[in-house]
Amino acid sequence: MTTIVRPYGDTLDDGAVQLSFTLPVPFGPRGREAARLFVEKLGFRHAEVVHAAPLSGDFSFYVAYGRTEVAVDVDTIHVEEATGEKLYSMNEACAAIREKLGRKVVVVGACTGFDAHTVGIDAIMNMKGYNHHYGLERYSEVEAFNLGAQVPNEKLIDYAVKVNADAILVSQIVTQKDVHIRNLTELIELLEARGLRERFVVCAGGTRISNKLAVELGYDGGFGQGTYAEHVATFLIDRLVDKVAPGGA
Amino acid sequence: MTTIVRPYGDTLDDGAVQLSFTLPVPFGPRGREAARLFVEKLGFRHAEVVHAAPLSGDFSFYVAYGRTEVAVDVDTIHVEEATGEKLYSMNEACAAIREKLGRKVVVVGACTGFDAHTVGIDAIMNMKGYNHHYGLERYSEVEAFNLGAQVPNEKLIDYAVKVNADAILVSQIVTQKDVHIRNLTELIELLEARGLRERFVVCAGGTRISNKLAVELGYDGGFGQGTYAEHVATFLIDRLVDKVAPGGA
Amino acid sequence: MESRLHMPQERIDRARELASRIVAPVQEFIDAHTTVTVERATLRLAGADGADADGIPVPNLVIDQLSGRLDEGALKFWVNALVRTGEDVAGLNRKVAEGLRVDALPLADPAALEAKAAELVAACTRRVRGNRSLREERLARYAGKNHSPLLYVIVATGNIHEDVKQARAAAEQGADVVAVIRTTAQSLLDYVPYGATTEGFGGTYATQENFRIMRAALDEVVEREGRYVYLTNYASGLCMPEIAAMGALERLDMMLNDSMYGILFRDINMYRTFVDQKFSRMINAWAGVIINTGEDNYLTTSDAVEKAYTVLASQFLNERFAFAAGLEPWQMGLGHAFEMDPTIRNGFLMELSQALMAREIFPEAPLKYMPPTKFMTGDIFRGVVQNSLFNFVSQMTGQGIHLLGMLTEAIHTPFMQDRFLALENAKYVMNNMADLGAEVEFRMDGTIVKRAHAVLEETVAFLERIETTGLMDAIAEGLFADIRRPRDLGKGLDGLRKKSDGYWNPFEEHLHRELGL
Amino acid sequence: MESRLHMPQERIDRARELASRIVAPVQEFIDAHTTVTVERATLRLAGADGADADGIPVPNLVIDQLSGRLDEGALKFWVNALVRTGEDVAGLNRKVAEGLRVDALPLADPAALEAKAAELVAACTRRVRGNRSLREERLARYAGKNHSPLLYVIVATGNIHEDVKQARAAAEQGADVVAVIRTTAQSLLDYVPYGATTEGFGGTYATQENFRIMRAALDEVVEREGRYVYLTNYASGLCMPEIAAMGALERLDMMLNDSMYGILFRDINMYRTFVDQKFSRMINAWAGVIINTGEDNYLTTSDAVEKAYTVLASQFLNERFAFAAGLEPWQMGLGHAFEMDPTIRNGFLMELSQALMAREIFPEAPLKYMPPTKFMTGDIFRGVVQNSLFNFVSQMTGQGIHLLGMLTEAIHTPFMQDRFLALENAKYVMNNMADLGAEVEFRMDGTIVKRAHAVLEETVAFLERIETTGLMDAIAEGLFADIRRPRDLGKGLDGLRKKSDGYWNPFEEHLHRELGL
Ligand code: B12
Ligand code: B12
Ligand SMILES: Cc1ncc(COP(=O)(O)O)c(C=O)c1O
Ligand SMILES: Cc1ncc(COP(=O)(O)O)c(C=O)c1O
Repeated sequence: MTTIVRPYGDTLDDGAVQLSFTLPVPFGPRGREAARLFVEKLGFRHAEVVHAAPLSGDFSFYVAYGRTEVAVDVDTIHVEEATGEKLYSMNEACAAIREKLGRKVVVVGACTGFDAHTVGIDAIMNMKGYNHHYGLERYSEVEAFNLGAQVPNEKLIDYAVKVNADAILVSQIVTQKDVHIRNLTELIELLEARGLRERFVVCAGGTRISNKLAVELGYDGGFGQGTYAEHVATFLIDRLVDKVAPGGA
Repeated sequence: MTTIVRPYGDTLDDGAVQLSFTLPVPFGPRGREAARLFVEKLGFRHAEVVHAAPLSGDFSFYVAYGRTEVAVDVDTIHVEEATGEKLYSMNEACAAIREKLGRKVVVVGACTGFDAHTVGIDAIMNMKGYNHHYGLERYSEVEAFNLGAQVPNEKLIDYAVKVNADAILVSQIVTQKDVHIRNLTELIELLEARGLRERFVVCAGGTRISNKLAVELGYDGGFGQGTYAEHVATFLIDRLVDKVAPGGA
Repeated sequence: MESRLHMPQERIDRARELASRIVAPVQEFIDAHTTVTVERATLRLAGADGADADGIPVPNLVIDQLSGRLDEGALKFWVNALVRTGEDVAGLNRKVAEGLRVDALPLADPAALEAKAAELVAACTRRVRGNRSLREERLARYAGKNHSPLLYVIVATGNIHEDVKQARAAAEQGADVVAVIRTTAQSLLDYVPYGATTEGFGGTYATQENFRIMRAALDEVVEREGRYVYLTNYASGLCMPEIAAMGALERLDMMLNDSMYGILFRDINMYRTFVDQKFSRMINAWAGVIINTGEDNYLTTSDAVEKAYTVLASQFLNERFAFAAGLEPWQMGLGHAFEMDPTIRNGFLMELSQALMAREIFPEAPLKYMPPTKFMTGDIFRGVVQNSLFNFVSQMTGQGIHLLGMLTEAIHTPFMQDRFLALENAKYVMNNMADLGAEVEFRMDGTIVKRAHAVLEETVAFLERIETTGLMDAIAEGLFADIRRPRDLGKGLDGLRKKSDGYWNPFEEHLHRELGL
Repeated sequence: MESRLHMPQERIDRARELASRIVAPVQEFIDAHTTVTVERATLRLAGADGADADGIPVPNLVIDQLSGRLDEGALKFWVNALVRTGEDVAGLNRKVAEGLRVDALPLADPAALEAKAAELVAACTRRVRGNRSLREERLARYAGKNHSPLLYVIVATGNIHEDVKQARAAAEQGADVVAVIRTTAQSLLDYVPYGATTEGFGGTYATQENFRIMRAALDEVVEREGRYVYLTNYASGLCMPEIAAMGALERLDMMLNDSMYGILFRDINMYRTFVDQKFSRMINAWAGVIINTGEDNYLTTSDAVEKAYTVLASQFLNERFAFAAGLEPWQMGLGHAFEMDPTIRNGFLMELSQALMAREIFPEAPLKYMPPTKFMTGDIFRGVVQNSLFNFVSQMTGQGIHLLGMLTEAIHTPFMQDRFLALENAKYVMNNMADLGAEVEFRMDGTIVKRAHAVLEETVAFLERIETTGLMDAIAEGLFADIRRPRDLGKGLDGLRKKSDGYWNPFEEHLHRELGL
């Protein structure tokens, strides 16, 4: 089946989209026309520049609305989130660990590289958690080590080995110039170089991280905005159980 | 020469553009991915959906940023505005009329069809004008008749014939479903059918009118946002002088 | 509520007294006249509906047959036709659509007519009362679920089915009121189109079927969300009473209904509008509908700083006309607007002042506060800021009905996302500074207090001038919105009739009784 | 200005007294110590500059040679090298970059060293005084042209040449202050890179050449627009005094400089930061620079409603440390922020309360007010509204330095258009409600007044606890921002030295004299 969809303004398939952008062109009729042409070139018919303003001698700003025939087929879209709809609550997770693994799960987390945005990893790991969802430290069956900010990948791996961790959690918030991609890739390469990749379940998280991206980069799972400890716990339990009894349990 | 330009975020040629749109798809990971794919299909690499929200069971809203290679060559852009940079002031316009035409210029204006947005045409024609620019009624060498709102094209032509007008000014503000195009086209067709097209200088104006559009529709000139009576007077004088002494004066 | 602006009550009383003196002579004129649409509205209340093969509505077909005898009231002929043909209302509608001439049937015994009319009035009353009590019941059941002020959005796709999607989404997002904007120029049609419509410009035709479709769609959301959603449409134009009648029958909750809007902003003849608004307002009053007046239009046409007094003056006049039509204060959604040039230094203080002034002068009215429109531009981001300040003032001054500003106001009628963003803006701002108004006091010598006093003074002076001139001549001379509307020009004058001595309208009589007029 | 919040002066005085008692013992520690960066800063003031082939800066080369003898002060060896080699400063920079070891040269006669040092101090003083008077002259010439509060934007492309384009555009659009944000983690480098740079993440390297390039670019705009544009950079980190020195030499006008930020938010050792901040602040004070403290960081890390008192407490401590370094009140850009969850009912009232409280408690300080960041999301349209309310509060409470909120805060470092839209938002709101603050009064029993009193009370209690514990132990125990920083951990501790009795630093002596310390 195919379900072709287009943007919707006020009539099905009108293809209405709002855009704004800056052009390195002085403000004036020429700039305005350049902006219109640019929007047309993106595949919009009926490109309308509804606002133009000078930003400086050489730059000008535009707001435009356009209508396009470009469409996507939503039936071909398959998005795998790290977890399904069904999540363990904290108590369920602990029960599942006791029952299915029979030992505590050890988790090491950090905000790596030069990234110092700890609020995200803290939200997942710290006692008090986030938005009334407790963090992993509060899980009786989880031993959680949060190494904090700006931890080099090397050091994180060393620590994980030291405490014999089941899982490594990495947070990356700064994404400018794709620094997060570089940093996340480096961790996987280091693990592989040291023959440790299979030893841990490795997860990445952050505002701009998706499961898709993380998996592409060689992680077991990825977690973006709106993640709570429950998501991570659910994912880890499933993976760890799978490691013990592949495919089954 | 060619001067290729792309949108600019914070680095030359980064091609950064902001978009927002609605998809007729329920809110959720699939919708988000559909939004991302849609932006990619428009020719953006690095399409990022930075915000998603449910609008109702079947619709969801997205804010995205993308980077594109799509560019325009500004050197090939030639925009003809109705007037150049140089405008007559009210006094200069009146002097020019006296000197070059030797008689008063008669102008008839209206907001035609079902359009009742008179503020725009009033801004051009009424005594008090707009933004401290007097309207045509105040020009001692112009006789201005403002027929107001919702004037049928027929009636406007009849009136222009009756007062022996030099120019007809039409305002069209409502543009939904291109009603302005239909209405503006009808006026030109009526004039042609009655063999009157060459008798008048015919101008269109309105928020979404450009000189380009008006000329395409068979008008002598078109005027958009930010027009003052000086623009119209300058344009009319040039055209009328040209009619008297084509190419010269 | 104690006055935060220290408004002089004596000047307010003076303004009300002037309004009453200005309206009185107009009211006399009104009571002596009827119009084609008053008659058609009466027929509609009596059940006339449908259209012929050319789309001419049944009420118009009837009126057209009667033009010479309209001064007797059209209902007589309709009731007579029912009696003579023995048809029920639906059957007669069909017959008339097929060409039956009601004026050709000999008149039956007056007592038979009276009896039949009483039946029709009773049937209509049952329906309207049913609507009214259903609304009251739902409002009571879901009390406290609506926002205060009520968040009001418009839909205007031109297609009733798209409108439904948009309205549903808005209602789910928290809108309390949905208004279906009419297509450009419907107000100049001297008939109300029939059936569901999908083609409009800048709005959707107001038809009874469209009303029904939207009411049903919103009622679904009402039950699902557990919050009443008010439905609004526009009475104004050449068919004020008819649309009011349709609104009463289909449970609309609010209607745009201004005593002078059609005259000034649609060039409708003043006699016609004055007569029409009275009848339409009586119907609104009876149906428990909240009217929305159109003072905002003064400010989109003229300057909001200079012409603020015209708004207040118009509110006093609208209030007076409303009382005369039996509306209660809680039904008077008197209009005003946030329309000052945003570049004015301290313009916000003046807006705040005026909104609070209106609040204090009309303490019981659910004031309808209109958003920035004229100074909205294609800069949607600045537009969002303008709307925030508007939301702020509205909450701070306790407005009743808050029409949401759209970031795309200068561009197109709202997209679904525009409305969503508007609701989000309002809900955030109004919740975040909810009780600010209750905590602040204003200095006596400041702009806020002084501006309100000055506007009231100008209003009183303006009303004095109108009283001297007479309302009709004042309109003719262009005292309102700089627009001159001579008495005998404008659309729809030919639809005016002086009532004959034998004028018979049992619905009008019923309304008078019910409203205690 | 009379107190609008009726703050109890006695409690404010008590807080100041506590701050002074808390800071005193730390100050004693500071005065007995120096650090590698204090020494490098001294060298820089004396003219040390440039880098070797590997990019190691000359000041670092010198320090590395001296590590064992740093407790005597590095300047001695530098001055000695000048005397011994007969080179001028530029020549010596070149030689050191090529490998000259200054520690290898036998020490010259102390009088010769004193004389040479006096020359260097005089040269440096001429330059810094020149900068200072140029700034003062321009500010006087263009008096009244800046906004109040000063509108402050950041640029952070990572490339100084792109930064220049962005800064210029912003300045042309009305920005009063341009801050060049540093690349991620520069604050953890124990050296300052050399030369113009084009590669940074989330910011651009702070280098002296970058300072110079940006200053020159902004000065062009200053003359063209007839308005002074303040240039800002970050002193904080492992090189506080060096960057302050560079700022003094290149006429920066503001510098981020907090007495504890590095400890808490960058895990820099506390001894190191305390010593560094003092020397860097003396330089700032001397150069007429306005410091910006970092209290906003408490609220991005912890909850803004619960932890408001940590902000006020930190302001009192920053003020005390600032006085101790010779800063005048007009140089104290004490920080605070608009960081409450936007969904809080009446959150706006609390924000308003706190902003006004800070204003009343530090009446002479040009308070630096930070925009919403933590609760900004990818919903740029709601972001615009959050920024509007922030702009509103700032204007209403008379803040000094207003850091503009970006609609894309949750997405990327600002695009050129983001900054434009932010300026447009602020200019519109602040002009439109310019004098609102002067017209309103707050009820004694309302949220606004009560919240301010409550926060002050909590602050006094918190300061009492710190006083009992001692500042260093309080930090170690995690009393600030729930972050524990033990005394002997953290970066940069190895760069700390106890001053020997023979410690010689004529620049420090000069600063003490000039600042009357
Ligand atoms: C708070 C903050 C700071 C604080 C950080 C304090 C702290 N202790 O963390 C301070 C002030 C120190 C700071 C500094 C900087 N910041 Co900052 N900061 C922010 C801000 C405002 C909020 C981030 C936040 O806390 N969000 C709340 C948390 C809960 O959300 P989250 O991180 O997304 O986490 C959730 C999920 O992503 C997920 N998650 C996250 N990590 C992980 C890990 C795992 C394993 C899992 C399962 C899930 C998970 O779960 C969390 C809960 O749901 C953002 C802007 C914004 N509004 O997003 C900028 C922002 C992230 N910062 C930015 C920048 C550039 C910086 C600096 C580099 C600026 C500079 N040059 O000085 C510095 C340097 C810091 C550094 N070395 O990394 C940019 C990044 C731009 C980009 N896209 O690259 C942003 C977007 C601001 C901007 N527009 O410029 N910042
Ligand atoms: C004021 C206003 C009204 C007032 C008009 C009062 C009046 N006397 O004019 C009232 C309230 C009556 C009104 C009603 C309606 N309006 Co209206 N209205 C506006 C509003 C807010 C401002 C327009 C305005 O006055 N701008 C100021 C003037 C000075 O600008 P201007 O018209 O562009 O004129 C300048 C230039 O364009 C040019 N120009 C214009 N005409 C001409 C002619 C010539 C010859 C020349 C040379 C130059 C020229 O010069 C002028 C000066 O620089 C706009 C939204 C907006 N902010 O733009 C909506 C808007 C135009 N209205 C709109 C709509 C849909 C309606 C209605 C149809 C709604 C309805 N269904 O009821 C009605 C019906 C009116 C009708 N029959 O036409 C839509 C149009 C959507 C679209 N793109 O089609 C808009 C954009 C609002 C919206 N977002 O929905 N409206
Ligand atoms: C009172 C009133 N009626 C009606 C309308 C719009 O009606 P129309 O354009 O259909 O005449 C308005 C619009 O502003 C109004 O204020
Ligand atoms: C006082 C202070 N210094 C410095 C910074 C940022 O510095 P960096 O990330 O370079 O340490 C901040 C940022 O918020 C700050 O508040």
